[in-house]
Amino acid sequence: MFAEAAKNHGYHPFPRPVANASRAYTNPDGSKFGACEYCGFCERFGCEANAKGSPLITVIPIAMRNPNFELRTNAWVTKVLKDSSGKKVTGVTYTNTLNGEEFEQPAGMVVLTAYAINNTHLMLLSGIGKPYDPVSQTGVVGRNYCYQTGAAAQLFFDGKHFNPFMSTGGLNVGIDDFHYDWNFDRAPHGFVGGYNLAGGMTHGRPISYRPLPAGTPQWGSEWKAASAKWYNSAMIISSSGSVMANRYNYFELDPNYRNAFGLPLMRMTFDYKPNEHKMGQHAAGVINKIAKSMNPTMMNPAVARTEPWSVVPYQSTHNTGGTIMGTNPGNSVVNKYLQSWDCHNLFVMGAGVFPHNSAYNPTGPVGALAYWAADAIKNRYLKNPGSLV
Amino acid sequence: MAKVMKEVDAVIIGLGWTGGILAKELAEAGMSVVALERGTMRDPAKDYALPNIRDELRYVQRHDLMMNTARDTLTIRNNPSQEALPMRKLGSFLPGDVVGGSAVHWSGHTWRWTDNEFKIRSNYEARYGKKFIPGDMTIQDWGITYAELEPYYDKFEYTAAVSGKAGNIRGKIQAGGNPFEAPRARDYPLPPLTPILSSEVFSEAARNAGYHPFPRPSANASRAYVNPDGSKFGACQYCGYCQRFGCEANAKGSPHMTVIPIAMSKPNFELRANAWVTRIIKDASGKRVTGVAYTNVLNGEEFIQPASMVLLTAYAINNVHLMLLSGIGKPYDPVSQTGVIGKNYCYQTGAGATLFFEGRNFNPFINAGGSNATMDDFNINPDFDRGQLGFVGGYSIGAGFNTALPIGYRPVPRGTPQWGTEWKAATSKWYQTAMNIGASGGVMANRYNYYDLDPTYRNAFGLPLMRMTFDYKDNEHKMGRHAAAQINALAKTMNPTHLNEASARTDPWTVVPYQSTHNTGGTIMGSNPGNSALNKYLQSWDCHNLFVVGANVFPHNASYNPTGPVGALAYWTADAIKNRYVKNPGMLV
Amino acid sequence: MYRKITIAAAMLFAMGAVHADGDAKRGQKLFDECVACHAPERGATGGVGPSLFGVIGRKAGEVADFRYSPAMKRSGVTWNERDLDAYIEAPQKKIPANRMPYSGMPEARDRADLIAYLNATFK
Amino acid sequence: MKDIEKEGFGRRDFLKSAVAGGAVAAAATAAVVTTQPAQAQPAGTAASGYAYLNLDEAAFVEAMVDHMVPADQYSPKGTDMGLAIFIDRALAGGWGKGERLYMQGPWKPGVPSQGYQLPLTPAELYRAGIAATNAHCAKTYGKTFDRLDAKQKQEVLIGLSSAKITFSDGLPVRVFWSTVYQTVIEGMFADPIYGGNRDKAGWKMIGFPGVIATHAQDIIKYRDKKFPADYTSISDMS
Repeated sequence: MFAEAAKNHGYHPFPRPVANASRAYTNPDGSKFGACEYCGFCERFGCEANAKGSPLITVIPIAMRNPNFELRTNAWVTKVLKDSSGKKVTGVTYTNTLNGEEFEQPAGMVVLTAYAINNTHLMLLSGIGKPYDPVSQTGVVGRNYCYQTGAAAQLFFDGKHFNPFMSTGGLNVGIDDFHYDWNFDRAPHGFVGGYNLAGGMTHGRPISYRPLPAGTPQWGSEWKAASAKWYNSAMIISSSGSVMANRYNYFELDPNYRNAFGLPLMRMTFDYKPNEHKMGQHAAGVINKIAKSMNPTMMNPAVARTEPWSVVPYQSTHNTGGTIMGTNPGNSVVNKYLQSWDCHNLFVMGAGVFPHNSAYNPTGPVGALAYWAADAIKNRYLKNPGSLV
Repeated sequence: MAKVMKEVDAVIIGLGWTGGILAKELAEAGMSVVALERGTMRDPAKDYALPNIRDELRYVQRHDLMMNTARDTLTIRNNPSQEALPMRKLGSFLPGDVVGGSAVHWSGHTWRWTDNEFKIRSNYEARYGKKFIPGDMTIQDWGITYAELEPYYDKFEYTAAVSGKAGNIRGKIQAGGNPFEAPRARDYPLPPLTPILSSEVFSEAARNAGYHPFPRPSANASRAYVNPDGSKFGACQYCGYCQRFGCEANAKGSPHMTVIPIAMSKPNFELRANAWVTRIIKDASGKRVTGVAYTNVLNGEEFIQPASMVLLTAYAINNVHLMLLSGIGKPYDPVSQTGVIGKNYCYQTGAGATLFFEGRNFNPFINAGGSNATMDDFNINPDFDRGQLGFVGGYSIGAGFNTALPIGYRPVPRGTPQWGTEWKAATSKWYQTAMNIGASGGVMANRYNYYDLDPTYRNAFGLPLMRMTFDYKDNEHKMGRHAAAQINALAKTMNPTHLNEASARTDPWTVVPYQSTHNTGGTIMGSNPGNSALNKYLQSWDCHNLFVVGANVFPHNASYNPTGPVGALAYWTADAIKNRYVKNPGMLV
Repeated sequence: MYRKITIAAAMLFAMGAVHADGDAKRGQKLFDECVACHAPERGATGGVGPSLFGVIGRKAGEVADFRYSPAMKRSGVTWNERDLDAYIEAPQKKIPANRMPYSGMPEARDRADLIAYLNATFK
Repeated sequence: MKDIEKEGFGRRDFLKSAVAGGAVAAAATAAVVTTQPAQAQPAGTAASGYAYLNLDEAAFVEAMVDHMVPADQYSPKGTDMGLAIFIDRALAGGWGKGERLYMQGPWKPGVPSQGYQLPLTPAELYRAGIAATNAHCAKTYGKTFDRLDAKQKQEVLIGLSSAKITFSDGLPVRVFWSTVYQTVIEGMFADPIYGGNRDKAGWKMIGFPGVIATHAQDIIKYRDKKFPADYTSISDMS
């Protein structure tokens, strides 16, 4: 329904690419996938049908079959160690969380792949690279933290059966006309970046998803009637918008609070800026236009996120930046091969290397950059350890 | 910025027995009083009602009425050379965490500590010579006498509905009571609890061996009773759910059904529950306190409560912790043996034997908190000569049941397998047919048993945890061996089918199994500021408008449970404040 | 034969005692066993037990603001003197699994005096 | 079939015991002969289905509790007493999540007298311990614990309780064993509202009467006599 309405508006709907195997599949490494069951229990869950592209069923088992590879679980790394010159790393210290014992693992090379937030935290805790200071705008570690923004409308179609419980992680159709279409002129709207729109289901799990027209009471028979009536006959059109890096959105170590290892917590300072507010308003406008054109029985219109960013409701796990890549050590933490400018035998992966966040989900480039860095290490670094740039 | 509340005459930190008594006494004297209790308010009719109070898993294993170690705890070690680590979960001792404090879940044992304790050093030096007391044993006289305290013991016993049998009324020995006890003005308010079979069988054996068994005095009302303040007690139901539980029959002497409701009936008294005091505030001179800082644990908001007098009554451990956190008094250092805050921490030792009698029915699940007979022949019996034995202090031996709930109590002869049909057979056979004989021994103060602030670990408010350094010393090992020998000898005269023999606790003190919630010392009372934190009126030598009440004032720990003197001293201090301090604020000594 | 008669007589006597006028004054002293949970004041609330005003002749489990056990509410008992006497003698025997933490008053004469006091005071 | 599975014990056990005529009530305990007639298991007393244990862990716990608490004249077997359900709920609940544990580092093993020092909640400790025990069983016997015969299970439990078995991943065996043993005992003797001690079978085994406990008259009346227990739990009075 969304695709048709979008087409009528001259937009270019296409199915969202997603790592849920539409058919049984064996990947080039020989890892076998079952076909997606459209079970509606995708994000937040492990996949019982081996249909969701996860490292658990692809690259990790292959690594573990290799005698020169060893996996140690329950091993919490608390520090990356530098040599006296500070120009090289020598290994890591970690704690076995089964009994609190501490270990040191020396290594010729350290690869930091512990999710964007933890990568930045560990760089700060290990004192590798100059921490970013927003006042003097000096330092790089912690710089350019970005997140995701968005808006969504709920459309209610009396009598329609959407069967929301039948869905995958990405059963929607999207349009990029306000994102990668360079003809989309931003001048009159005054914002950098873009957003894509998507229509369809995310999931139908009832504790969190019971779409109700705004103003429906929160309990009682009227509430129950509305829940029963609209659960199956509502759909969503949502936007996912990029967030541009900002001088005052950054990571650093917290002066007061500590984690279960007595180490300082990382402090995140973030809010949506006018750029995101403007983009959000634009996106809400387009969503509502398309939605109205589908003449739903009722509609909760999309509204831009202009309130301060709140940690409370779930929004997205696309935390980017903090250990950004770049062309020179002055403005970035790692070079184009994700190699630390400070210690040439330290590589840092993950969305933390993104200088800003786009409308798209981050895992595509994150995966690609991992292979890219792996090649650089295998083909060039090992032969001649040193800065690759 | 913390919100500053209206000033009051007195602020009370912690509302258990001591806080409750002072709240009532000072509120009745017309003073404006605010009590700050970190725990929640609980109501016997709702929280301790049948059947949900009868839940051993919740109240005994999961410590529902006790301190939450996720929020605040101590670090512990056996000696100063060890690195102290956090007590990550409750075990050895169980401080309370509700309005009514530990006195909600206590068993009720109420003793009168006598001049045997108050003048311990001079007694031993006079009888056994100066060198009898080892150099590191830092016991000292308390600076108070039994005669001074007797009327206040009486007041606490009659308030808390203590059932017992006097052994000495005004010098005349009474049959059936404790012949060695100091003279009492009158008998207990209530006759002793109905003796259970195990305590009777023990008493008979003890008498045959020439000892003097008597019913243990305990604040479990043997009959319905109305105390002098008009608080009404039901009769004890011997339900077997006393220790660790609130009493649903209003039969156990606790502050939440005696002194606290009376204080709360006064307009000039205000209780704030969920109020966690983080610091006592001193004035610039450091000679007076001006009030306290506390956090409302419902929302994390911080407050200052100004007061012309501060009463620290938050259980022994927390009292010392707050003195250290507030920097009141010089912290004790074991190396230089200077300072007083944290000095003389003591605990409890003991030994126990389990006797199995094929075919007997002890019905262990039928008991009150104080269902024991006990004897003092190795404690305050003047003829008990320690000369050859070489230890200071004494122990009492007793038998009976205070709890026999099945998760915690399933006696089986040593060597029984831990699982399988043979284990089930033994558990089923011996649960009803076993009884214990146990000794509770005093612990003498020692140079290396003390409190201070931990350098590493912090509580939920970011404040340093208190560090406890404690181990049993040679004195306690000798006493324990002596006690174990007496128990085993007596047990053998009762020729049980099997006997799990008693043995002394000579391994390092461990925080793991429950042993006792009798943590004493840390801000001890004394006759001069050089060797004590408080004077005989429990008034701080450093700030005359700060009074600290609880077992933390004891310079050493005796074999007796601490609540008798703790309650009496609360009334004693209340009188000193009402009759002398408020009229002429300043040092009372 | 002889034995049977005396037993019957004893039963009758015991039954009879219940209705003879107990000594209400002595009953007040016995009420001490109950006052810790049943406040004597009319309409008292918040106690471990419900107010006993008007208990004689009332159906069990009827005081509005008291949380009775299901056993008490389902008991269908009306507090006439005979049922009250049986309940006070052995609460768990008369209404098993009720929530009153009281083991019972064994002496028939005590119960009679107590019931007389309830009759005189809580009407 | 699905609805039937909801009542009574765990899925597998329901079928077995239904056929065997309700072994639970028929066991005449040595301590006290219960007078109740053999009833079918009242429906809905313990919902089956685990909230915390995965498939391997459920198999381990069921095998362990049935080995430690076998069916005999003293009580039904562990799973029939609901011990596995008790353990699962305890691990999924506040205790399992370590709600009262001080979980601040730094972490040091310390000495035994300093008590529990692991950076693990009871639930995490259980999970790691079962995995490590199964690894030991796979190495020693070629299969997981639940598939061992009685003799092998006995060897493993003795190895755990005596700490002769050590885990390669550094998890201290003694701490795992004492936590496991505690949950079995609690499951047997806690009030049935927690899922274990089903039909008060644990209390009946030792003659512990339960919650009414108004015994003021009973001390003299039953001096040195067997107390005729009418086993009552919290749910019986709620």
